[in-house]
Amino acid sequence: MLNQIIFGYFAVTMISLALIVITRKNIMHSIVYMLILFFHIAGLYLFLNAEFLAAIQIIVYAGAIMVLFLFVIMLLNLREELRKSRFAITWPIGAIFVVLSAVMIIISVFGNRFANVGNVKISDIEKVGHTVAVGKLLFVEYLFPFEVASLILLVAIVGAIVLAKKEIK
Amino acid sequence: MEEYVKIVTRDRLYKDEMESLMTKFLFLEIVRGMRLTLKTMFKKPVTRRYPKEKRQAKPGFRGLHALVRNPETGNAKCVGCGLCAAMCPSKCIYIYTREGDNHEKVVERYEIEVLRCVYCSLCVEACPFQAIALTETYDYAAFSKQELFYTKDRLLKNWDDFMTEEKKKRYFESFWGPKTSFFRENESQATFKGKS
Amino acid sequence: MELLWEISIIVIKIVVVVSVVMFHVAYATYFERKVIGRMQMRMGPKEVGPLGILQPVADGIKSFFKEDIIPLNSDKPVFYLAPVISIMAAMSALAVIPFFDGFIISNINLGILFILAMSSLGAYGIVLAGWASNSKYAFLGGLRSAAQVISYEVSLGLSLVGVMLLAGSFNLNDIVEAQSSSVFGFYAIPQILGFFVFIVSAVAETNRPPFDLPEAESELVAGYFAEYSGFRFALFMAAEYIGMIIMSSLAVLCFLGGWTVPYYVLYLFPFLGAVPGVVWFILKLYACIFFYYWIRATLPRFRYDQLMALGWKLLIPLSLLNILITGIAKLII
Amino acid sequence: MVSLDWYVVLSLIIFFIGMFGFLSRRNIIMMLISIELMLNAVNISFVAYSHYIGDMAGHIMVFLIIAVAASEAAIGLALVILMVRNKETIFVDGLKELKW
Repeated sequence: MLNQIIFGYFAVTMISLALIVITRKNIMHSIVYMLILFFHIAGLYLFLNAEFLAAIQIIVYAGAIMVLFLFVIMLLNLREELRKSRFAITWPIGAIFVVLSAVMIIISVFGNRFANVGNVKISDIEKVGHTVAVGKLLFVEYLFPFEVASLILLVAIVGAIVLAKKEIK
Repeated sequence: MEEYVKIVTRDRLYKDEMESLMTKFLFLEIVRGMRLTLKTMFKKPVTRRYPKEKRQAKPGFRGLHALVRNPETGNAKCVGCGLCAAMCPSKCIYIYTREGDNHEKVVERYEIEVLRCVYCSLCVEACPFQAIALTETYDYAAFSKQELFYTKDRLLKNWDDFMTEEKKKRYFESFWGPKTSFFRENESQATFKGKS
Repeated sequence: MELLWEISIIVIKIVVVVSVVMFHVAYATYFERKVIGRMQMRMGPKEVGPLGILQPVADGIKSFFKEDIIPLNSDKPVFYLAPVISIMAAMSALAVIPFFDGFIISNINLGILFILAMSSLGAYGIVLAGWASNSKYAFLGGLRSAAQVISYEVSLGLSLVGVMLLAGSFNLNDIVEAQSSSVFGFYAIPQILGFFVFIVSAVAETNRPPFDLPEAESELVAGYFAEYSGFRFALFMAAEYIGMIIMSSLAVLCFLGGWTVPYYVLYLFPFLGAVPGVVWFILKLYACIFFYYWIRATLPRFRYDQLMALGWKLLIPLSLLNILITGIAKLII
Repeated sequence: MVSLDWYVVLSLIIFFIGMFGFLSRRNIIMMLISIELMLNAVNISFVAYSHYIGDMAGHIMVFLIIAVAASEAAIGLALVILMVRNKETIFVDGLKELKW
């Protein structure tokens, strides 16, 4: 019962926060709501026994990515969005597209249920700690994707600098 | 010139390359600064806590005005010649005189508006009788303008309060006595020199 | 019933920690003014109470009763929210700090990560305050703070990786235990490089001088809280000092051995074993806080490009080098 | 016990809200935020599946997705800066020409 109440709170709050985020005129407000949404997502991860991911969620998403958004918005200091309308004129087309893909994805998700069940139990994770469990898996079985991810980050660093740097005359 | 430039450049600070490198890598300059601040922490503070411990004014300080009291008559030495008022650049001295019973000049009112005074002490220099003085008092702040408007009685009281015997003597001997012997010898006569 | 008992114990712990920390925050301001005053050959606060000991109380009362001014064209909800975010981020990091053996509000396995997350959230308070005030000074302060926090968080996190490698845990309790059983008794010696990087980035992360560019008095008036007054201003100040206490206790726990004393010191002076752990913790904490004040009194403020260059070109490579050395050493031993 | 379906439904709803935001907002920073929303929705479903199936692979995927999201945000915001520098607007309506 307690589980259901907690989940219900998280679900309702997250959906309403997501709706608020995409409908704000002022980007700054939308980022503040997004921050609260990230906290709720981290809470949901804790609920699902993924502490390390919850910490990463807050450190990377809330602490780095959203601060980067804030920084860019402040750097550009644009106030014109307050005068313009929220959505593009073509928003009904977007809504129709969303509904269509929703139907498609829901059919595919709930039509085919997974067959193979893994052998990792929650008690196993809790015994060694989530960080250790993720770390062992990441550096043994998924080492190659991990290295690729680091390469992507390197490319992103170089790309961001190349794109945003002013040309030196 | 060449020598001067060499002194202010950086490489004179260190004996050789090695020392310069060490300074850079071990942040020796920062360490030196930190040592200095730590040392000053244990020195005696130089602060004077003003309202509690007042500083003795230096001799010759020009502070609050006072009218000199004649020790024989117990009245002000001032004869109401008006020289001080004439010399005052900020026009803050007001003198009102009348004719007395024996056809002498009586100083009825002698007022100084202290807020306008610039403490030039021209009045002291102008006075042929040394009848006005600037005491060494400096803390006489007040809450209203009225309190800083000094009448004759208050100026005489200033003399009694702030000019004790020894101070009085030193004051007139060393600093604010009129410098010309002319005035000193003819105490009975006041002459108006005018602005020259 | 057992649940109720546990909850009440946690509540009591929270009340104790918050009140003790707020008391220390109040007296950290007094300590700062005294220390910096003496270093500049002044006296510091001396009028309120004997030796000015009641000065923080007077400051608190004054800031509480001052008028709360809100700029006309500010973004009001965000303006109200910003100091609250700031103080909340600072306070919630207190939950995972063990003050002495066994006294911790919540003993989670991700102690260090939690503190890093909360310290990065502190930037939101600053940035949003700068943006919502609708003032040029505050805006520039917020902008600088955003860039500074993003840059220095990286080196702050990386400098602690060496400690995590040596201790093999994120849990602050385990880290202290691991230190007391290590060769030197504390990690500041084997992790000297990491300790250096940590000190510099912690000073930058808490926006303290000489890295106080977001609130540079001489160029930006007061930076991001230029428009704040009264109680909200006090909240920002409290958040800054709590941030200092958090960073100092992180340094104490991760590098200086927490509440323990190295075994060789105990061997030389056996009577020191009778001193309770919390006393050691507070002594080390105040030594760190004193260091904050000491460099504030000594060093001039960095220029902005110098700050960025220091962060990206010196501290991050140094901390990466530290991780490399620590990893190799761990592998060999 | 909350069943897995609820988590999947929650994640889908948030995903479609993000998708709608991406398709209908004109502000390019809002579009980037919508993408973050979609990525987070996917993360939720990964963690939920992982928890219920008993396989840690989902957690690893979330880890990698967060890394990709970080690089996406960096590149996207660099593009925003470039766009504002050239077009002086953050609305996608401003990008009308095919070539400039």
